[in-house]
Amino acid sequence: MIRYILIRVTGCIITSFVVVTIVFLIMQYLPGDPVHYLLRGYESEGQVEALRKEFNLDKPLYNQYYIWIKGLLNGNLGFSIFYQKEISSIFIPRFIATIELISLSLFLSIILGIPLGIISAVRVGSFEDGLTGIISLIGVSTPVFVFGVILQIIFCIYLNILPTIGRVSIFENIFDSIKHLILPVFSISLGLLPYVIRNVRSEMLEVLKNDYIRTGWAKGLSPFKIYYKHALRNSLVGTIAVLGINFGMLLGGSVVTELVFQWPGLGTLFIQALMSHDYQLIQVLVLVYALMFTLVNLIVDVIYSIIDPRIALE
Amino acid sequence: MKKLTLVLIYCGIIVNGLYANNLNIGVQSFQNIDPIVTTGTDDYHVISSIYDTLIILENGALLPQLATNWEWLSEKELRVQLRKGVKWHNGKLFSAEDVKYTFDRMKPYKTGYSWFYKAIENTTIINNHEIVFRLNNPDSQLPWSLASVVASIVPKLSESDQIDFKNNAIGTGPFKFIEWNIGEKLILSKNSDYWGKVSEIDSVTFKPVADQNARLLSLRSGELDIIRQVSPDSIPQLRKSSDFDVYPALRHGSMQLAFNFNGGKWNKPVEDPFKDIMIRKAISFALNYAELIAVSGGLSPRVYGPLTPTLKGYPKDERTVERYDYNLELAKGFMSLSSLPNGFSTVLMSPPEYEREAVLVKEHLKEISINVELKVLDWGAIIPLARDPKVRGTEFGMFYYGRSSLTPFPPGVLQKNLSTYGWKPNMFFDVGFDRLFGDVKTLPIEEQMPIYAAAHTYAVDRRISAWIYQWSTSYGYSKNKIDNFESNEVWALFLDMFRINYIKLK
Amino acid sequence: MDNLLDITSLHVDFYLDKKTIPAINGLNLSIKKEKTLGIVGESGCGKSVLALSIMGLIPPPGKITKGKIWFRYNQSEIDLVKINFKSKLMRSIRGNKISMIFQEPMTSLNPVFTIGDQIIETIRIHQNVNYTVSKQRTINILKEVGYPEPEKRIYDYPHQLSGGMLQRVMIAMALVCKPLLLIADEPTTALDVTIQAQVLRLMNEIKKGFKPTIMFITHDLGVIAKMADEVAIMYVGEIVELASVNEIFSNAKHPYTIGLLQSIPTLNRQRNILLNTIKGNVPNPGEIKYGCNFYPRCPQVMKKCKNEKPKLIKLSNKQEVSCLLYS
Amino acid sequence: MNNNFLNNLQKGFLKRKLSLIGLLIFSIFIFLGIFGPLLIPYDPYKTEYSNRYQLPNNNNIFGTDWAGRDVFSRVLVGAGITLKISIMALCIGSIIGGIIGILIGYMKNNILKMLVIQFNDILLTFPFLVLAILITALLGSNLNNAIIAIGISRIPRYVRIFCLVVNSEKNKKYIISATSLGASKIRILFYHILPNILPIFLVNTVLFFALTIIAEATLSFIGIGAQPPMPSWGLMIRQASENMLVYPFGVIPPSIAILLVVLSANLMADGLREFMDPKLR
Repeated sequence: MIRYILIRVTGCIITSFVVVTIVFLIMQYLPGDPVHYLLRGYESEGQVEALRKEFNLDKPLYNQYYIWIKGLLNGNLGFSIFYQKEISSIFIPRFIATIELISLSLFLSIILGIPLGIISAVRVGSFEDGLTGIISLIGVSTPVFVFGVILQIIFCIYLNILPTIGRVSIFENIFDSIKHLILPVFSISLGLLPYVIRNVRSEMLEVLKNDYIRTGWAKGLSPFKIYYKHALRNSLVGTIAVLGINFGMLLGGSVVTELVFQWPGLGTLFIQALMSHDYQLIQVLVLVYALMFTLVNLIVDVIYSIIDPRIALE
Repeated sequence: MKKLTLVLIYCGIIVNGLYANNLNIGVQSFQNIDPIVTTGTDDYHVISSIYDTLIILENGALLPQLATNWEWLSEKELRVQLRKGVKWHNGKLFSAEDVKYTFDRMKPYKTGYSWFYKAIENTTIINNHEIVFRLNNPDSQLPWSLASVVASIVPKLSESDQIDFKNNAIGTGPFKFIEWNIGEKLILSKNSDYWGKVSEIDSVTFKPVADQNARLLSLRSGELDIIRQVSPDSIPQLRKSSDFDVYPALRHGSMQLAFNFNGGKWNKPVEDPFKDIMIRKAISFALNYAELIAVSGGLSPRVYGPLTPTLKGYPKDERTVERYDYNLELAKGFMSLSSLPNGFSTVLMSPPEYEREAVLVKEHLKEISINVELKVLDWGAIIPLARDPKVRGTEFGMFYYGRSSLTPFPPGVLQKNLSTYGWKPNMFFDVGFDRLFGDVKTLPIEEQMPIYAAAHTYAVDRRISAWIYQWSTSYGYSKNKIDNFESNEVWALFLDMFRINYIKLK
Repeated sequence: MDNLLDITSLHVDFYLDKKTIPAINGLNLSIKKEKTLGIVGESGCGKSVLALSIMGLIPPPGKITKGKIWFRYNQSEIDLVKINFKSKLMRSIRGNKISMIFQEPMTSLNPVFTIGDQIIETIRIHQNVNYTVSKQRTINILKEVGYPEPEKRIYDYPHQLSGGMLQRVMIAMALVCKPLLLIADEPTTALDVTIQAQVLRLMNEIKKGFKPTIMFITHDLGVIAKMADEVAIMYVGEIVELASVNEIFSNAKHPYTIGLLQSIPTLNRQRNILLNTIKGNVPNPGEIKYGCNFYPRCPQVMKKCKNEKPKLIKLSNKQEVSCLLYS
Repeated sequence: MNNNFLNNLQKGFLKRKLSLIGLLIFSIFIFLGIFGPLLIPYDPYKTEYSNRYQLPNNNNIFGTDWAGRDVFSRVLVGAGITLKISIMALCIGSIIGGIIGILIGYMKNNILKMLVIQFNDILLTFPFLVLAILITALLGSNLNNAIIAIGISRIPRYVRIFCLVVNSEKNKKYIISATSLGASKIRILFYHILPNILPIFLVNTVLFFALTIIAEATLSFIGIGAQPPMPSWGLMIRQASENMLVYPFGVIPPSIAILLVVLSANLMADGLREFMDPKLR
């Protein structure tokens, strides 16, 4: 187990280095120039060149790469040209914000998704089943930002009961921070929920066919125990796998949602960085996204082996 | 128990948030708050309220601030007397040392707009309250330059209590820096022992909100009291409403459709259509300026040339400058006289913020059979296209953008349009102007004026660009909280800023 | 009345896309206390359906359409058909008063829980005792079914055990609440011969032990001989002969029973004689509309068999048969 | 337990009906995509400033946008654009990805195969959307680049799927027997393996079609996809949402359009799954 995790972690690290390199190479060919974005043309003779020199933009590729990697290894994420700051100082609060958003959405879609999935699996073909099916179909078919915009129109323009945008830290004012969280979290979950429901449903349908479910009935177990203890635990493996795969989708969705709701997270930072051609910042962000994805999938694998003893991690 | 106390603290915060008269201002985004590093207008709002400048400019006139008075010793020497008894936010006394430090740290004039003070060779301290600026060549505009926020005076701190001016600030200004959570908010609070008029606002909270609608919605819901850049189409209804109003802060510059005299690779038969003044005139008459202004929010006055009435040197007699307005017949007439009577196709480049106006321009030019392809690029991508000697503007034929002058004097604007200096959105060169602007600053102010006027007329007559409206920034604010805005029209860096301590609350 | 279970005119139908198939039609049966009733029949004759209908676990699209299943315990009698299969009452009976051993030990245990948990669970839903007690009981019962070193190995997962072991666990789980009726649905078919023997021995010990009433379903007359007191021969959802073991093996009456008996391989038979079988094969339920289900295959078929349906008639107090030969 | 028969019947029926509806909507979409430009009542680019922000009326069925352009015409033309985008991105993604995947999968296990698979897995660790955004930014933001970006960022998943499938296929008994009968590699690939992976290809293609439409809309929404004044649905939503305070209705038509098309694609995918074995992925 431990050995397996170690192997995987080293795998992650290697992966991330390859990612770093890819990203770095990509960056070098991004059109546009951070310095120009910074000055918007209000520049003096030679100022641009001077700045490019200062930010090492004039150095040859391998040199820049070396500098950057060296920085990373010393735990220095690099320097954001747009903010004119150490990236680490910008990055951490944004990271926390995004994690807050993503984890809550994940939590919500699991909390809602599993019971709904089970219900529609148990009452296959019933009205509830049909309804859930159609809803989740619509959920799958709607771009996240459309959810966002429509939610804004309903709750902020017409009803005017929720704040449109922004974030309030929990340690500042719990009620406010929750109010700010509701819409973004919902619009992300709406995108993810269908996948959870559909998967739980199909897995459940498979599992419920098994003999040990019949044994469960024969033992005199209550339906609740049957579905939520015996069947669910067996069907979770597949569900978690899907969550692991769709985590990427979740991340992507979070970028757009953050944009719609002006959530001060990595997504907004990422777009800002792209717009301002802030190379090092983009590199760091993409790297982080890739890392998050890999790590989550590692965690997923570990959870497997906990849920299902038959899966041995070697 | 701990939780409970926390909750109590929150409640405390909320309550005094309700009763203290603090101001919530919605801006686009912050970079950093170092006066000589940043280039973002939003940052300068913060800077201008934390720091003081030596001189301040109000409604076109220079007034003393940290400097009590100033005089030219020679063409190249300006002596400045400093105000006594001014305290920094950290309690230390303000002295000539700080001024010297401020201008020394600008060298080598690389970062931000510090190049603005290239003319300053060094500063010598006469005594604690007197300092002399020595210039490497005469610049009669220096006092005006000193009035810019970029020249905000920062304290000279001892090694022990150094701070990073990018994330933190100690000034002499009407507001103290409290805290800044990146991406969330930046808080200032009143400096009660300000040497000048103490503001009636207790604290100011800036919230960066990139999205226009979001800003507007939060203004409506009362989360914000002032917002920068109201989304244009909502301006009319906001003005109608009884609780809100919009204030157009005019900039020292005009929106223009610049023509690329270099031509481009797409129109082979004739090398570069925009060398033909007939075509330029045709276009200038084909644009429906009313629509363009309306789409931009309908607040900006129409201008006909590079100079705006707010700039020094704007022609005294407006009749000397030709006026051109939407007139399709005329446009078609000019087109038929031009070298390309059956039209041509070209590329129009525009930064994202003017996307919609660019779309309209495209449609207008269709009328005179000019087929326009739109290219919406951000500044970081546009400028290389315009300045890179290899490309030299062959990527685009027209460029829809706005320039504003960093001083009340127009050289910047004019040079961008007319001389070889710097990067050129329109590849028009006239060496004469180079010579002219080379030493214009050395002349005494009043002698500069006619030159500017002449340049203005020249540009308009030749239609170097089609000028559209005076560039402005719209500020939405809630009438219930704020008395009126006009009183705050203060020169800072661009004209489209205001000083928070001038705001009158209800 | 010493019958633990009385099944009267039970009909179970399966609804498939178009037609409905009568898996069991009009079956009457009663099981005496503390006796072992063997139920024999070829696969697909409705043995398992009978068992499941007692448990109230007929899988969809199956359904009990008519009939009653009277179950008597502590001076009360309940009709199991009436009760909803999810109802509390039914749950308190299942696994507690009536419990069942299934054919496939490999798949009949939940792979993601330890066998210990699964038995303990059974105890704790039926009797309110705390964890430690129920764990102790589990260990005891596992000892009784001859499960090696239960103290340690109750933490094993099903996939770590052999078929025989799993079947022992199943039996333990079935017996742990001391049920009145134990239904064993072909408990040995999935196991290889040596293990079969062990399991059968175990069952016999259990019989001697705390005398439960057992309903032993199999297709193997040999097994029946070892286990049962009474035997019911089933053919296409009906009971064709019901008699005590000795009667069946000494003088079977129904041609089908006779056929079955003749098809048992025995050691003391000369090599050259072929093992004789019943000609033809089992008709699908509901295929034969009129008359005796068996007539197409019956060696002694008569004219009336084709259109007259035989009833179960009592020959002696030990033997009932449904065949027109004896009416 | 009880009326289960009815339930099943209803379910089966419902399912089939749904995927039929999907097919219907989808074919309408294709039709409009091809012939839309012939059906439009107005020039979708013609601005008429005086008549902006009109709610639906007799002249403009879907109303007009910020520049007074007829939204109905724009949505119709948008269908064409969306169709074009999706097909092109599909071609890039599925063909390149498919070919690589099949070849790699069919390849004998060797170091090259391992490397390719490893690299592919690394690419898979980029979230699809993030990758698409990145590549678009790299190529310079306009529609064609967006298409290419979407296509490229889909390749890894295709490679993954096909690699796995072909791998499992080629080790099946019938292939082995075919080889032992001396069938050539090519023949096996085309006569035995491809027919068997066709269903998977189909389902994935349909799903990816849906995904593409969403991705394009998203890129345009962020502002790095289609360039104005092109009536791409995503761009329309963005511009509408910019003015949603003045004219909220503007968001509805393009959103509905996207929703319907993607929905129909998903319905069809479900239908296809129904007919083929459920354990596709």
